[in-house]
Formats: sequence, C-alpha cells, structure tokens
Amino acid sequence: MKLAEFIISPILAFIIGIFLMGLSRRIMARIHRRYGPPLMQPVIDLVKLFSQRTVSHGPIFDIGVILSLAGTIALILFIPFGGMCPLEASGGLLVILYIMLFAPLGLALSGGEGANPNISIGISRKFILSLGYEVPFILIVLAVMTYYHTISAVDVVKAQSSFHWALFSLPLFLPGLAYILIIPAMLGIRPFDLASAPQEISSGPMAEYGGKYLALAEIEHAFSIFITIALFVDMFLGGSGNVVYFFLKVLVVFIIGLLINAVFPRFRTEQAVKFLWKWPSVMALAGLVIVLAI
Amino acid sequence: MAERELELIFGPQHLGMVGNLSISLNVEGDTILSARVNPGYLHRGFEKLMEYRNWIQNFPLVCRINMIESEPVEMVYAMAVESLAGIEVPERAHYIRTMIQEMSRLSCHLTAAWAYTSILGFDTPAQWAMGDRDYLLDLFEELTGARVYHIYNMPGGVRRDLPEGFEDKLLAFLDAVAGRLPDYNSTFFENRLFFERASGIGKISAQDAVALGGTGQVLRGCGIKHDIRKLEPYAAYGDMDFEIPTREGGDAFSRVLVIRDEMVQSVSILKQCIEKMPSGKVYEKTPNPFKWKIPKGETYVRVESARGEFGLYLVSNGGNRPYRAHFKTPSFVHGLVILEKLLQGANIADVGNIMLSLYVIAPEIDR
Amino acid sequence: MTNNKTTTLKEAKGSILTPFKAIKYLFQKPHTLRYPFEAKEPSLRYRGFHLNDWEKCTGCGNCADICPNQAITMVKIEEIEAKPGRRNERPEIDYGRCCFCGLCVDICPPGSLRLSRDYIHIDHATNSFKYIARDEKTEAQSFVPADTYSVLNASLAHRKADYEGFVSDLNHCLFETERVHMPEVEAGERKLSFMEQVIGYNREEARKEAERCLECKLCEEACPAHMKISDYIDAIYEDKPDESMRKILEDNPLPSICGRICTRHCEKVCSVGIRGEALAIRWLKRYAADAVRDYKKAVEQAMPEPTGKKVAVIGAGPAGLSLAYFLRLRGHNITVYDALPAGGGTMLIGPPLYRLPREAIERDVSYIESLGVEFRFNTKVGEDVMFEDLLNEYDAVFIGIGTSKSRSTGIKNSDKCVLALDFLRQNKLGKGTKVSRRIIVIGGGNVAMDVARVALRQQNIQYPGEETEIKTVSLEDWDIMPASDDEIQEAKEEGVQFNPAWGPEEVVLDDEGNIKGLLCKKVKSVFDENGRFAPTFYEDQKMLLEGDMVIEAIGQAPDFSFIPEGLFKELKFTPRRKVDVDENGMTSIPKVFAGGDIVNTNLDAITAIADAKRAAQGIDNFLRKED
Amino acid sequence: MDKLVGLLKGIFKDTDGESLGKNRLRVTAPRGSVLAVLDYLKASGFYQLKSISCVDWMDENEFELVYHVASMESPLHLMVKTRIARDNATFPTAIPIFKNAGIFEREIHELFGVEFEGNPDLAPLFLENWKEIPPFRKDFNMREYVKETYDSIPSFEEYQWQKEN
Amino acid sequence: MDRNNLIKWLKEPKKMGNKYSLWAVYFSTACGVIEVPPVLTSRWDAERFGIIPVATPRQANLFLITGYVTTKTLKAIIRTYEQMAEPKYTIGFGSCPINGGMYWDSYNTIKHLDKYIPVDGWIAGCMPRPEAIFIGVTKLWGMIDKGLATGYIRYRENYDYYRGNQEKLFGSMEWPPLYTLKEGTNDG
Repeated sequence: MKLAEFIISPILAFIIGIFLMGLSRRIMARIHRRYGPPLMQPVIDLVKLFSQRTVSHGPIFDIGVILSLAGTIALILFIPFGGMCPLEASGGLLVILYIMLFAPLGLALSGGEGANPNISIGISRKFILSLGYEVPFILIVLAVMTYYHTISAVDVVKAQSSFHWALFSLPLFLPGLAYILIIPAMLGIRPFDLASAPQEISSGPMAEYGGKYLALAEIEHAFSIFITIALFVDMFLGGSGNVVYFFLKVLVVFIIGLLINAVFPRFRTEQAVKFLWKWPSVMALAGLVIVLAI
Repeated sequence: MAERELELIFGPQHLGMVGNLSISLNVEGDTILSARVNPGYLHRGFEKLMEYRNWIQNFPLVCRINMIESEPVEMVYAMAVESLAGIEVPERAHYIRTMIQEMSRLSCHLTAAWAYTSILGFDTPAQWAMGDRDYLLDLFEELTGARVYHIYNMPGGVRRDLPEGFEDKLLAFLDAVAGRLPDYNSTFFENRLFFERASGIGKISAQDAVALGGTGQVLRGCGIKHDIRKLEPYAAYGDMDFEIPTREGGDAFSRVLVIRDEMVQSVSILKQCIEKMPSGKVYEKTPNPFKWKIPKGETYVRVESARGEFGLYLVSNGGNRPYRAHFKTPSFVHGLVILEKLLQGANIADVGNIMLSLYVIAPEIDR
Repeated sequence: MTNNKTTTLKEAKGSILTPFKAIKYLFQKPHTLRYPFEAKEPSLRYRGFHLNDWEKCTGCGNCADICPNQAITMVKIEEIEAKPGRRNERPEIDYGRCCFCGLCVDICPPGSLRLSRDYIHIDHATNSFKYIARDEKTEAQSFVPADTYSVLNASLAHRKADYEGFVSDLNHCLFETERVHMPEVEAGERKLSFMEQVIGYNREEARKEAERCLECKLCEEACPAHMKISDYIDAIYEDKPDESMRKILEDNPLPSICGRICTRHCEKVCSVGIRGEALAIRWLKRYAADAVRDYKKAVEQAMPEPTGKKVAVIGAGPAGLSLAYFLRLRGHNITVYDALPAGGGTMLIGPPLYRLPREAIERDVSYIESLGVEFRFNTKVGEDVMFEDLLNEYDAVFIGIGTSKSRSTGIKNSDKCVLALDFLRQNKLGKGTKVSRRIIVIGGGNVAMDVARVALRQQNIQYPGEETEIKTVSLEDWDIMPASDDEIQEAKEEGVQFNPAWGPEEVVLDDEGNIKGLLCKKVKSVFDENGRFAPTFYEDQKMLLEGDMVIEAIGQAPDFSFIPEGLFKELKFTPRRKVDVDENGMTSIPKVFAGGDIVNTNLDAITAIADAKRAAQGIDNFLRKED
Repeated sequence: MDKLVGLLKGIFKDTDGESLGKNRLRVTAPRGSVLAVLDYLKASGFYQLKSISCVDWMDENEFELVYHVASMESPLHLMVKTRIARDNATFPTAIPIFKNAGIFEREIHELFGVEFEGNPDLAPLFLENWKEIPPFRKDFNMREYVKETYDSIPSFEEYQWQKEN
Repeated sequence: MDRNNLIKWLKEPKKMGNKYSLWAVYFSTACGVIEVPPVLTSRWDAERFGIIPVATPRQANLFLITGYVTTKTLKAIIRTYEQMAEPKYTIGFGSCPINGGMYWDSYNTIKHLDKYIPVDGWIAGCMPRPEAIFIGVTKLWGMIDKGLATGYIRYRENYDYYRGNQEKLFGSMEWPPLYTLKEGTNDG
C-alpha cells in the first residue's frame, strides 16, 4: 500500500499540477476578455517539447535539470494529500523546508553552463527572491509547528480535522494570510515573476532551455505549483483524506493566487524583497508571537 | 568591479523590446553602468528611396516610416508638398485629417498602453488595450481601406470621403472607450504597483529635456506645456477646444499619465470633429503624377504625433521628385540621446519601462 | 468623458485593492472573435488583391508606371486582339512587391482595375505570388460562388466572386477628367463673319491641358502617322514649344493645319477620355504651331547631303506636301505641281475660313518651301504639263490629288444645284458667292456642315439683320450621321436646321425655272444587312422643303483625267474604288506612287500624311536601290 | 522675425535671413560664423536643436548643413544653413552649443561622410560593414548597388540546378 | 476532441504536438509585427490554438518573419533561427521578404529571404491581416500533417548553400557554422 503511494502520489500531483497550469491559462484569458487555450494545452506543449531535438550545453547542464526535477518529486513524497503521504514518518515540515531549496539549486547548476548573461541575472534574482519568501515561509512553518506542537505535516493535518482549520483559528490567521501573500512569490508568478521575467531577462534561468529540458522544467513547475498550494492546504485548510476534497481546496487557493497574478504588474527585485520582508514577514512573526504567547 | 561587470545585449530578439532595436547594457548586478543604443535594424534608407520616386509615388511609401502611427508621417508629407506646391486643402479635408490624426493618436496610445503594461509584465490591461484598439482599426479599415497602412492623407486633401454612417460608428466606439476608462483606471493607472514601478524611474529635469531635444510627453511630463497643435495649429486644430495635459514629475509615471490624459483629450477632439464637420469636397486634385513638378524650394513642416514633434524638411529642386527629404522623428532623439542618458544608473528591470515611457518606436529612429 | 470621475484619478499613489475590480471580466463573455469559426467581413473599401475587367482594360500601362514598387508588369495576352487604343497587354501583379496602396486603381483611366476584398493567399512557393488580375466574370476557375467559398483554402486562385473593395472614383482619381476649356467665339457672334471660331490656348492653358497627359501612348498607336504625341505634349508642359515643334515635325509637316482640322484619331482612344474628356491633343498641337510661328528658326532642321534624285509630286494637298517634306529631308529634289494658286490642296478649299484660316496653311507650306521644295502652282497636270513628261523627266512620281470633284445626287434638275467644293472654293479663294435667303444643303457629313455654316455666314453678311434660313437634308438619322458631333452641335447653335432621314427626290422648280424647293422622301434604311450603302425609302411619305438655293454636299471623287488612258488601264484599284498601293506606297505603275484620299478610306489629312510618310520611305528605298 | 534678421545681420557678416512662409525663417551664414550664429540664437531663446539636415548639392560640389532650431514658447522655427565643400567635407561640431547635436552629426557622418571635428562619437549608426561611398550622397547609385549586391546571390532553384549539373 | 483527432494523436503525437503548440519567437523583425499583437491579444486570441510568444529562440518552434529584412536584422534572424530547436517552422509575412516589396531598391534590405534561410510559407499582404495570419497557421498545420513543412531539414541538408549566401552578403560571419560544411562547395 505504502509502495503504491510512492507512485500514485507523484502521478496525481503531476496531473493536478498540469491541470492547474491549463486552468490558469484559461482563467487569465477570461480576465483578459478572451477564451484562452484548451485545458489540455500544457500537455500538448509537453508532447511537443519532448519531440524536439534538443541542444545540451554539457553534463552539468543536464544534471542540474534532473536534480531540480528530482528534488521536486522527492518533495511530493513528504506532502500529505488525499490521505497519502509516502514519507510521513521522516522529518515532516523541516525536511520539506530543506528539500525546497533543491529546485533553485538545480536551476542554478544548469544555468551556470548556459553562458547567457540573462541566466546569471535570473538566477541571482531567483535567490534574492527565495531569500525574500523563505523568511516569512520559515516563520509561518514555525508558527504552525509551534501551534500544533509537531513537526509532522500529517499531524498538522490531523489536528485540523473536522473543520478546525488553522486559517480560521485566531493565532494562525495572520500566518495563513502571509502564506497567501507569498504564494505568488513561491510560484514565481506575478507580481513576483522577476526571476523569469520574459520581458526583462528573456525568461532568465530558462533562457537556454529548449525541447526536453524545457519540458522537464515545465513538469517541475507543475509539481511546484502543486506542492506550494498543497502545503498551504495541509497547513491551513486542514488537508483532506479525500483526494477530491483536497483537490477542490487546492483549486480555490490556486485561483486566489491567480487573481493576484492577474491584477498586478511585476515588482522590481528590491521592491519584491522589501514587500516580502515587510508584510508577510511581519504578519508571520506576529502570528508566531501570538502562538508563543498562548 | 570589472569582474562583476556584464555586457547584456537587450534585443533585438527580446520580449521586452517593442520594435527591432538593440541596446547594449553594461551592468553590474541589476544596475546599469552605461547603455548604448544600437539602431539600424530597420534602416531602409527612406530618405534615399524618396529621391527615386515621384511626388505621388512617395505617398504610399512614407507612411511606412512608422507602422504604429502612420498618420503623422502621411500628414507631414502631404503638408510639406502642399506648402511647396501651394495647394489649398478644402475645409472638410482639414476636419477629416484632424479626425484621423486623433484616431491614430488614440490607436497609438492604446498600443503604447499595451506595450508599456506588458513590459511591466501586466498582461491584463495590455490585452484589453490591444483588444480595444482593434475596434479602432476596424474603423480605420472602414474609412481608408486598410488596417495599418492607411495611405489616406494625400497631398491635396484626403483620398476618399467618409463612408456612410461612419460618424455614428466612431461615436459608438468613443463611448465604448470612455466606458472602459474606469476599468483601465482602477486596474492600471490607480494600481499601487504601477506607481511603485514607474514613479521616480527615468527622471529627467525640464531643463535637460529641452536641451536634449525632447518633445511630446517628455516635455509635458516635466510640466512644459508644449504642443504643436496649439503652438502652430494645423489642419482644423485651430477650431478645436482642448487642453494640453501636463505632469510635473518628469518620470515614467508622469509620462504615462500624460499619455492617458491625452487619450481623454483625443476623444473630446474627435467628438468635436464630428460635431463641426463641414460639408464639401475633400480632395483638391493635384496634377497628374507623371508630370507633376514642384517649383524649387524648401520647407519644414511639423505636426504633433502621438510621441511628439514630427517634422519633415523637404527640398525640391524643381523636379518631379523630392531632392532631399529629412524626417525629424521624435523617437530619434528620445531613443538615441535621452534613453541612453536615462538608462545610466537605472535598474535593468526598468530598461523597457524607461524606453516605452519615452515612447521610443524603432522604425522611426532608423527610417 | 469630461466629468471628473473619468478624467482625474482618485489617488496619486494608487491603491492595492482597486485593481481587483478587473476580476469582474472573469464572469463576462469574452469579446474574442473566434476566427475562423466566426468570420468578419473586410470593409467595403478594403484594399485587397486586384480585379481587372479585361473588357474595359485598354492595356495602357499606367498602373505599371505609377506603381512605386514596380510590382506591375504588362504581359502580352495572345487571346486578346490588339487594335489602336487597345493593346493586348494586361497587368500582372507581383504580390511579392505590391504594397496594396491602390495608386494603380486611382490612376486607371478606364476604371477597370479595382481592388477586391480578398486578401488571403498563403503559399510555400514564391512564384505563386505573381498573378495576372482578371475579373470574376471571365475567369470561373478562380472565382467561386459565395456558398462554395471557404477561407481555409482561400488563395489567389480561390476567391469570392464579385467581391469588389477599393474602386476608382472619378472625384478622387489621380488624373484630371475635365479638359481645360477651349475659348470659342460665341455662336451669335461667329455666325456673322468668317473669323476663326476657336481662339486657341494661351501658354497657361496649354500647359495645364498638357499636364493631364498620362503618357500611356495609346494615342500614338492610334494616330495614322504615329506622331510622338506624348513627347510633344510633354515638351509643351515643360514650356518648350520649340522642342515640341521639333517632335511634331518629325512625323507631321503640317502642324498648323492639323492643329485645326485634324480628325483626331488620337483623342478617340485617349485614356483620359474613356471616363472623362479626352486630352485636347489637336489644340495642343495648334498651340505649339501658333506659339512657334517661325518653324525654321525653332527647329533648325539639318539638311542631308543632296542625292541628286528628282521626284515630281502631283497635288499640293496634305499628302503631296508631306511627301515633298519627308523626301526633301532625305536629300531629294522635289517639284510639286498643283492647279490651285497656292499650296494646301483640299485644305485650301475645303475647311472654311472660320475653321482653317489661310495664313495657317501658308505657314506650313512656306516652311516646306523654305526647305527647298519647288512649287509649280496654277499648273494643272494633264493640261499645262503632261503626265508622261513627268514620268520621263523625274525619277519617281507621286500622285496625291485627293478628291477634287464633288459628286452630284443626279436627281431631277440637279444641274440647277451648286456643288459643295465649288461653293467652298469660291468662298475661300474667291470673293464669295452670292447666296439666297433660303438655302437647302443636301448631305450629312462634315462637308455638308461646312457648306451650311459657310452659307449661313454669307447670308448674314449679305442680308444683315434680315431673316434667313438654312436647312440640311441627310439620309442618315441622328445616330448615324457621319458629321462629327461637335460640328452638328455648333451648326445647331448657329441656327442651322436639320432634316435627318430624308432623301432628296427632286429639285422642284417654279415656272421661271428658279428653284422652289426640294422634294424629299422618308428614309427607311440607309445600309443593307451587309453594311453596304443601299438606301431604301418609304415612297408614300414625302415632304417639300422650300428654298431657293440647293447645294449638294454628298461626297467627292478623284479626278484621274490627267492620266493617259493607256496608263490608266494599268492602274489597279481596290474593291472600294481606291488606288491599290503596296507597302511602299507604289501603285501598279512602276515609279508611280500614290497616297492621300485616293488611297485610304479615312479621307482625312492625318491619314494622308501617314500615306505620304510611307510612300516617302518607299520612294527613298526605291531611289536608293536604283543606284 | 524681421527684427531677428536685422539683429543677426548686424552682428554677423554675410549672414542673411529670409522668411519662408509663416513661422519659418531661413538664415544663411558662411561656414565660419554658423556656430556663432547658433550660439547667439541659443542665447536669445532658441534653446532646442530639433535636427540637423544635410543636403548634397552635387552639381555645385557642396554639402549644405541645415540646423533646425526652435524655441519652446514661440512657433518660430529657424533653419540655419551653411554650405561646405563636398570633397573631404569637415565641419566643427555643435556639441558645445547643443548637447544633442552629436547624434545628428553621427547620422550625417554615416550617410554623407561629413567629418565633424570635435565629435567624440562618429561610429556607424545604422549600417554594418558598409564599404561603398556613403549612401545618401547623390553619386551613390542605389539601384545599381542593389542589383550588384542582392541579385547576384543565387536562388535555391539555381543552386539545385547547379548541383545537378 | 473528436475521434479522428484522437486517432491522430495516438498515431502521430509528434506531429500533433508540433501543430497545436506553436510557440512563436518574439522578434519584431519589421513592420508586419504590428499585426502580431492583435493576433495574440484578446480580440483575436491566437492562444486558442496554442500559439504564444516566447522569450527565447531556444523555446520557440515558430519564427514569424514579419516584413522586410535589413542586412543587420538578417544577421540576428539567422542567429535566432539557428538557435531554435528542431522541428522549427518559418513564416514570411508580407510582400517584402518574397521579392523586395516596397523596398525593392533599398540598399539595406535583402530582397529574397529564402536565399538565406528556408521559409515554409508566405503570407501575402502588406501587412497581412490577423485573419491571414490565422489562415497561414492552418496552412502550416496542413503542411506539417503532410510532412511538407521541412524547411529545417532543407536548411540542414543544404547548409552549404545557405551559409554560402550568408557569407556572400556579410563577408565574414562572427559565429561558426551550425552544421559541418561540405568541402569545396563553400562558394555557393
């Protein structure tokens, strides 16, 4: 049973991630007053990307991409959803915090081979941005862990069963809100898409990706969408034992993130960091203080 | 320091580059140390081509200097030829010209809105602006027979009279645009992030703006009330009642808001045009194009394009084709002098931001 | 738009919450046009691919000339028959060049070239972008009916039928459709004397008129003499009448005459004239001739080496004069014989003074004379000098006698009538005839008009202030009347009465033998089914036209009486009773050449000049071959 | 306008002014005094250099430089002209007077080949690897050049045909 | 998605993927680009067919050459084209790249684009309207289906010719050949 989860949970995560990617394009299109692509479009894109002849820039380049994807897939295994959590026993939220750094590292590794100035700028932006959101993120996770006195994500979910959602509990309301604010930053969407910023640095780290590499990066992106949102659902919306419910919760949160995406332009790097350290961090800190106080 | 210095080529193949232009940036981290604009990707040698074509053959040619807003180019050419050949344009043609100038200003500003917002990564208003502009292109098509290159303001007047029911369609469009303005306001112009991104960026003092040859929004964004339409009214602008919007900031924010306010004024001018439109003929026949010779002489004419003063220095040596034509395009100075200056010390995230707030259009630089 | 709500922004720094208003569009229907599932028609004026009505297109090539991109080339189409004024060339458009500006539409004189609203052509082969535009009416395979049309396979060869977009508009076309008004003496004034009716252009007017020329050169093909019309008009536009004269004199030695009475084959085919008024080519030629005055000084004609050959020319009409001129310029010695006291031939007697003053003729003749052509006036060949002698004495003989004999109707009492040429000759060379108060002119041609109008003037001179009348009778009805429309119009203005479709039957005399009137019968038809002249009449419808003088102006015939009978037998004629000449202008008698009205059927000066030009070349070749 | 012409004539030798219709004034100055005229004009309120045009009068073997200057307040537009020799054309730069003159001079340098002394940046602006005479000169035969340069390159069909034969 | 489409997907996923996921390299080569933003934005919305602009040529497989090409741009175009991943498709817009168009006698624009890089389809017009661009894309689909959109293969196989022409125009080139050149045929 556990073994099956090792396979099913990444696959489900992938399906949901891809679906969300398709959906995001539809929803954005609607706000743009247009129809947008079919929901299947990301899959079509993947098929195409995999069928392309691809230029490699050396073994490190390849390893970086794979590392990034592997790290993300590994991360899935630590996240409880739909009653599944293949690696629930080992470390929980702390491990998640740790593994989350893999993906940007992988990108940095492969990007370094690309010899394109846009990439190095993009990567430095990515790290600065991570610095921006990691601070509130750690604070949020800390607050959650402290509140529920556990480092296990599964336990956090369990503690919130029967609608004792953390988001609506007084101490964790502020960290929850802070999490919503940093979701765009974690997903790399507006107003925090400065790392990829196509109009500024030609999609930054991905500038030299093409074909299969880009496909892998897209898959990684699909996973990370899922992970980011699933974490929120787990920590603040009580997760769910049912895949469908879980998915619905993910959907709602994702759409909220999308709406932020739709109505703001992009931050400049220092503005982004300033914002992230100012509002979400303060809110998360306040939450932590409250949690510690009670 | 030298180690961390990177040379970054911005464009020509670049999502952030509207038009085919390239800027090489010397960057350190996110800061630009120096910038050098490298134009010429669109250089076709228009002024040379014009020397090979006769007065009428040049008329479809010149509008291609600026694909986004071809009207002012057609207009200066028509005005220059009229002034050299001494042609009087019928009154109605003046009004129609005013109308199409303002339509094209509106269309150009909407394009600018698209470009500017998408440079900021803000797709929503960008998509709206481009979508709304398309209805204007439909109107252009109705009036002139083409969406982009209208080839309509010809020496002697305009090429065809207004089609039936055109005024009503235009009015309907203007009302629709006016109805959409609150959306643009709330989503974009009143967006805090737009303020954050644009205010203080690309700041230029009024003195510098004048000394470096700035026109249009560059001056008006510094609080200088300068507009050829008022300074030296051409077409029917003398009869129109409008204001010159200005802002004091001198930064991208001010310039963009000036553009916005100008759209409001354009809508008002268009409505006045429809109201006051006189009847009569719209085209004073010019001599047969194969024989037409224009007496020796020279002239400089200028109009206020969407981006500033658009001028044409036209010399005739008495032949059937121009002896020399030289366009004074707003983007030439804005793009090659002011842009380079403003980019110094700017953040690389703001290259497109500054470039588009200066309203730089590459083909106009290259010609 | 002017209320505060929209013109001013609420907050200087903006807000972070208002942007969320945009989300309302999530719940609204998008405005996207779902092309190609939803189509959108291009506007009525759309400038798409070309259409060309081959029936209307004259192949003038103006579109190719105006195209700033040289996208249009004129391609020969074998299936079209070329004739003067209609070339068998049609424009081929290269869509690898075309910029869809529509200048070609605005310059197209017949308005045959239009732009359609089709604009989709996508292909991987660049050569498929060249296309000979042709109308949907004639080319079914390219143009499909609207119901079988599909945008998905639209191309140059798959287009909607009858889908016109940007079309020509005479108010906005690039050429001037209206002629510069030619000042004329008013009808009331001109009928009182023989003053020249047409005043002529002044410099400004001539330049303005010359400016209208599109230089398509259709006229040059239509002109029998193939004059370099565009060139001389261009020279007039450039304000260089001398240069213009030089161009004219290359092909036509009689600019002053032709500038007044030319039958204008050119203007009939003029591009501009298809939808507007044709260029006033004749008046421009007249302007050039009048502006120059002294041809010799203006042209500075270089004379070639004399050849020592001698050519005799019989008749100093347009044909004879031209032949003398052209041959003289080839270095031959020319002698011209004419029975009249001055040069000009038919021109001298035919066209009335108000149309062709004598000094105009003299100017042309004296120029030819100044080149060294010898004239023997008042010398009738056959009487004063024998034709055989000429044949012996000269290396070649040219007959350009024209039609000097008026035909008579031959009806009862027609001997009482006056013949047209006699009447005209007396009025031009002599003192003028005594006319009566009521005159009947038989004929509907230009000569009849001339006669009628001359007679009218004589009446006005001889009976000033009295009531007079002048009537014409012609077999032909209005629609087929051979006289030109201008002539008829002017005659009407001056007060000539017309009786078309009546045939003369008898000149009615009173008891004293004076003419009382002309009995006419109604014409049923003029031509038979083969188009030959064979009038039929309603014998029961008759009318008596009252008048006391009848002039017959029904046609002229040549007078070959000077040729000895033996030789005359050798002279071959065509079925239409014209002298048969070969491509060199030589008749069936060796050494004898012919031209002018006795050869061609156009019966006008310019054709005579063309004949002379051909004969001159022929004679020159003939003479040089002899050596 | 007349007053300005009078003033200019008074101060600078051989300088002439002529009105070209409404709000246009043509000032002709000899080579030596153009920059001084410009300086004077700037001091009297014509702050902005709009453009510099160059006209090639090949028949007279001269280039004509036209400085377009205007003030911000009045609609008057001045064209200050001077003629310079066409062979080895040189002219002092106007950068000390108008800061933006450099770019116009760079354009003229590229398209006409006029050397502006004192201008630090005369690098090619539009063209790359240009080997002919400057293209805007009247003796540059554009159509001939196009024929030689672009039409000499074989099309794909020609290449295939060549390969097969 | 109807059955036919499904079968096609199962049979030839590569082709179908390429067809319905055309990512255009965003390069405003010339004036024709003015009709591209309308196509991509809300009024016409090319994203319905999966067409989006992407930032770098590495990610793109559709190259819209929008209008006349100056020599300087041509260099950038070739560079961009060579960076794109195969299979890649090019569409030429308007008259100018076909036979010079408006600028047939300009000294700085090339007259026949297909002498320098392969072009899979041409759209007539100056400029091609959005509708024409859509139809152009459908035609490109048809060509991909039938295996006719093989410009990139032509480029690879006749690289001597293309590189030769490029060198003829530019003199020397700053970057090394993409494919190995056959010997002796370098002079085009």
